Amino acid sequence: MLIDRSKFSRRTVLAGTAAGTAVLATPSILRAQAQTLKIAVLLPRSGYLAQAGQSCHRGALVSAPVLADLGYKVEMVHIDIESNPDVARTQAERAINEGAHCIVGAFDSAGTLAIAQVCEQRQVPLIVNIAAAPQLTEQGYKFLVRNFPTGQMLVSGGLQQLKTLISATKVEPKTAVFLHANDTFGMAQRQGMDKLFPAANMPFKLVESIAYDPKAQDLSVEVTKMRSLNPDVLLVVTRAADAIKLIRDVVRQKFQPMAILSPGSPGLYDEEFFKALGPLADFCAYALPWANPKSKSSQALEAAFKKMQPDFRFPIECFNVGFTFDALLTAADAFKRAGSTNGVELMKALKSTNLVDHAMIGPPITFDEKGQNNNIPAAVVQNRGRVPTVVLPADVATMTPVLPAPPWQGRT
Amino acid sequence: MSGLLSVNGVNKRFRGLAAVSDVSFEVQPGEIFAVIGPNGAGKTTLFNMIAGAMVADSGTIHFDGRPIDGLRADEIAQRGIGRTFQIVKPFPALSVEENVVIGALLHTATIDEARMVARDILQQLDLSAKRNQIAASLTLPDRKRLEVARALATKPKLLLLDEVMAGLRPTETDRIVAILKDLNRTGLTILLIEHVMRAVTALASRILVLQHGAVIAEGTPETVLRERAVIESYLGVEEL
Amino acid sequence: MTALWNEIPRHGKWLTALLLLVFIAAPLVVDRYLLSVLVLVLYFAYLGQAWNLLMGFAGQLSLGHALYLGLGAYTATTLWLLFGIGPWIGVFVAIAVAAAAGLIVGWLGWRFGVEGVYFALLTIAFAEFTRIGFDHLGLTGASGGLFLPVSPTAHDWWNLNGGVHLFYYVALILAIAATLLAAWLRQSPLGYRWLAVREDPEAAQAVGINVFRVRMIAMLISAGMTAVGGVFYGFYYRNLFPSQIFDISRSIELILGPIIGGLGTIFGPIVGAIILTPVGESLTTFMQSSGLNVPGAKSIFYGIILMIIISLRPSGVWPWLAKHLRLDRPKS
Amino acid sequence: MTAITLNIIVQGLLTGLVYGLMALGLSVIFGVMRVVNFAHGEFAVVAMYAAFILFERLHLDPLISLLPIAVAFFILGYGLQRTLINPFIGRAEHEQFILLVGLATVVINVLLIAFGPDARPVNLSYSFDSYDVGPLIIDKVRVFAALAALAVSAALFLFFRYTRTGTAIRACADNLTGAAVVGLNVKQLYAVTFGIGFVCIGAAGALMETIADASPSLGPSYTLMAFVIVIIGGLGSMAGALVGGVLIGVSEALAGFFIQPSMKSMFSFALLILVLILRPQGLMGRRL
Repeated sequence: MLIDRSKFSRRTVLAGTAAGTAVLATPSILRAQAQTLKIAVLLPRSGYLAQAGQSCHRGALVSAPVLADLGYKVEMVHIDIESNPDVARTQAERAINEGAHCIVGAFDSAGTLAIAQVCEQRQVPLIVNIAAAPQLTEQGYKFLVRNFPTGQMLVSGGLQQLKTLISATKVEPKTAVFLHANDTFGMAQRQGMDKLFPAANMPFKLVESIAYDPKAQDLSVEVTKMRSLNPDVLLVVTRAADAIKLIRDVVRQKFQPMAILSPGSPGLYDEEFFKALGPLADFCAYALPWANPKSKSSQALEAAFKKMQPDFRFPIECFNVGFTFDALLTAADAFKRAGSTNGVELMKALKSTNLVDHAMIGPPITFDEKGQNNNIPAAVVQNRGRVPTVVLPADVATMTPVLPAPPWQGRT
Repeated sequence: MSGLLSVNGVNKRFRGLAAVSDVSFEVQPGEIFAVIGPNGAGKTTLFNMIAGAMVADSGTIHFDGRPIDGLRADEIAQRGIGRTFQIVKPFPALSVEENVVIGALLHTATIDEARMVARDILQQLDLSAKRNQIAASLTLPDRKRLEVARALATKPKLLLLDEVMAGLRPTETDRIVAILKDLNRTGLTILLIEHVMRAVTALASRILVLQHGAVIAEGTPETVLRERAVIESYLGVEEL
Repeated sequence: MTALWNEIPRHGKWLTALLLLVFIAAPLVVDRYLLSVLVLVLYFAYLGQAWNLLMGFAGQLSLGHALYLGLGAYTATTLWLLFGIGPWIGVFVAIAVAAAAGLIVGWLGWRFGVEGVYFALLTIAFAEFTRIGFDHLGLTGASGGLFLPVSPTAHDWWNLNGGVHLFYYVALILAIAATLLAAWLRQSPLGYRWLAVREDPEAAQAVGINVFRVRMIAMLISAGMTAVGGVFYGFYYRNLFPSQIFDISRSIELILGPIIGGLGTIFGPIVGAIILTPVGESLTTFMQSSGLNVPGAKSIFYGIILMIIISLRPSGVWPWLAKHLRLDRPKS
Repeated sequence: MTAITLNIIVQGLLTGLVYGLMALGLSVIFGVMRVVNFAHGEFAVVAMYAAFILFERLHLDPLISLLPIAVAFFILGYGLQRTLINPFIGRAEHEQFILLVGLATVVINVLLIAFGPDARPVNLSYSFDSYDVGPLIIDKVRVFAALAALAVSAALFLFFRYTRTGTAIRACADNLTGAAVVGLNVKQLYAVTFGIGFVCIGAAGALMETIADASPSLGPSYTLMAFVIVIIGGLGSMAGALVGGVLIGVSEALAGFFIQPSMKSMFSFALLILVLILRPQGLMGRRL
């Protein structure tokens, strides 16, 4: 009896393990004659990057019908990586096991790098939608392409565009202070600034660079510090929630710079930014790659977005949505040309990408031998009437830029 | 200063209140020395100072000819003073044997050796049958004996016993008394704080009486227990 | 050690051998996804053992082990990146650095009588302090991160560079070694002293145990072992960010396993890791296949599972499991 | 320069008072029950969302809605203690820790699902106003929030000092066995204490909503901040929590201004380490 019982329990344990394995293991899929490209979209939709991750996710959702209309045969699997590289890594493995032919993702650098490891070993292409750490394309990955600028490219394009903005609006700022979040993205921008600003020949002088802790509860000290330096221009690299705190304290402290500009970072145009600040959000300007209001794909995307995501505004989300769409489009296009879902062949096709019509402003998408697209120009976008509006370059602009920003007090 | 333990002019105050004032005495090797006195007389404070759990404000304590005041409790234990606690402190989640093994580790190099020592001591204290029980599951008398066993396992020259008989039934008290007598015969010096006079008179060769932190009498049981001050302050409320 | 093995009942030996065999043979059988999950299981089992030495044996609650993890990871990767010193040598420097940090935390805490919850919060403070420090340390790329080059074709194990199999077996060896070390320490005089100090510091002192020293040794070993886990992490992921590796959530995730598995036991950390990591993964899979694919839903279930386990099995799953499998030590 | 320094000190002081009120809840709960509420900040964020909803739906200023929120939080705290926390009273710290970490995880992710990841602001008519006091510029919301925090703290102080229940709770904290012996219903009092701790969280959360914007990811950093403050001030000391809050507010502000803003919380942690070593019971705590 005793022996029986122990045997029984041993067997149950084994059975339990087997059941556990069965839950984890998934049917392997015949890949050979796939007619559609199966793309796993890995994004941080919960955890501390949830806001951007969910925005990109909406981009992936609305891309599906647009790609279908364009005649691409793709199927997407959406996976949440919880802002956690461990999850990113195992989920990438799982997605590939379940038959994903390529992966699109993953908004931030840490998660993207974890996925890149897996893709590299399994020879499955990773098409980066958004992630700015320059090392992504410098570390030596052979199964990775990125249609997104590095921190340095963002800054270099940003400074160039800001220069045009200043000359176009005929303001004459003398000094500027640079404020950035001390996180991966902010640091990449800072390094770009340190390197590029001295040679950029900007019309104003950089008085000081200030880093702030993205986990800080408020920014009033930071603003006081800037106010004491009294620059004409605030150059900022922030996340959305911080941008709100920043502008609020700038207004409260009656600090009136000529312009609040971002040399290539998001943060000044999220929906929460507009909701919190109302008219005070207007006239902030940022030099960023942007959805091309005059491109066909972009218009199709906007139409689909309006239909499928009525609670959200396309002009606000078009940065995340556009880059995610372009990444998916790049993958779908490569599949069409390769005629195969084989990773090596897909990768070959990806490297020879030459996509003329895409959502974001700029010349055709191409990649260098490291997998980086070096031709992603920035546009100048300014908040006008609570809508991010392209104001430069003139050929894609829908309004002309206005600077200096009108005083805070007069706004209604 | 020929004694094994000599306490000289020790003082301890808590927030201005004298807990122990100017206490001096000597414990000779091989004797059983008892400290008695009413509650709050400063017995446990005195004990804690000897054992290193508290530091005296002034005065000196010598053990085996060397000063021990200011040493930490573990250093004093290493010098050869073992102690029990008034409120027992076994290692609750460990077995009875493991409790004693830990004591024995003070002077043994390996667990096997310590286990041998522990088993001997458990045998001596009638705890062998319970050696695999978890200490937390023991009854109070057993726990008290476990305390003694653990202290003995450190092979002390001097054993400090803080009210090991309190709360025990007379038969249990007699058993511990017998055990302590046995131990004393093998050469162990014992300093005990006790309320149970039955045990004190049966064991002690000399008695020190404390009241309000000060010594009011010292000597053999016969002489001390006849002193008026002692009877008035203490024995009047306590039955002989 | 042999005595320890002999103490395990017969069917327990079979089970242990079987478990070992399963883990050794796993790469031949399971697919890459499961293997990557198993790497995490072993990694957390290893870290759980390291943390369990300090908390389960010596009774000191550390909520800041990310400090040693991060220091280990950064030390070894920086040595390799900047000075070409390989991880197999760098790991010793990493151990030394983390152990030194552990000694500082322990010394500052215990010398001044900081214990219990206060000590736990002190460990958090040190980890956070160091995180912000590394956010500003230019040598390691500050908040921008530290990156190791990737050469996917190279399989040079001596530089800890290779495929999932290499890391799987490294993690397996680490987990087994940590378990053996923990078992050996548990049966050593030091282990007994740890337990004494955990159970009652005052009584431990009264039997001649130097409480401070014994705790410091636990901290030294625990921090050093955790640093080795950090080195593994650094070379497995090949990139490090202070905000990730030093984050308080790292400290928390590595202590869940041993607590859920069974604090102060040898197999608890392993059981905890075997339960928690797959539960997390299964939840993700389940959420996706059931259409409940709402971000955050998985974490809600995970949180509820934690609460249920700690309510039903406060001393962990392993003691309960051992009893039902008749693997607990025989009461003679 | 001095005017700016003074301005920074005043701002830090005002913010610190609100932080102090939040930490007060943690302190009260620990002081009485010896439970460290590791889900503290997460519940503060729940209160921020409550203030947000009441503003959106009923246009209630958080300075007013903090009253109903505090009441609701009392009930929430009371209920939580009765159901979830009570079995864990007196259990090992790590068990309480796992329970509350699990709870915190649930709370954060329920908020994420319910409200999404975006920050949710309350736009008051005076959100952007400030007072000019000589050369100083002081935010209106901060002044109001700090005053409200002081008022709530004062009310709690009076409650503990002058009401029967308050006295009984203090008795439980001082001597649990004694309290049980004289016939106090400890279980009931514990639930009330937890409720009062939650009143602090609720009120502080509502006030925080006027200064910051609700978002699920704020939770852990608030928890951490409350710990730092309470340890510095002294776990279990009411005045200590406020003093700790002000100290952290002011020292972070000064460190941020004179050294480097991104390193300002490093100074809080350094201060915490210093206090733990030099005075482990905290600045105003009783001996350990």
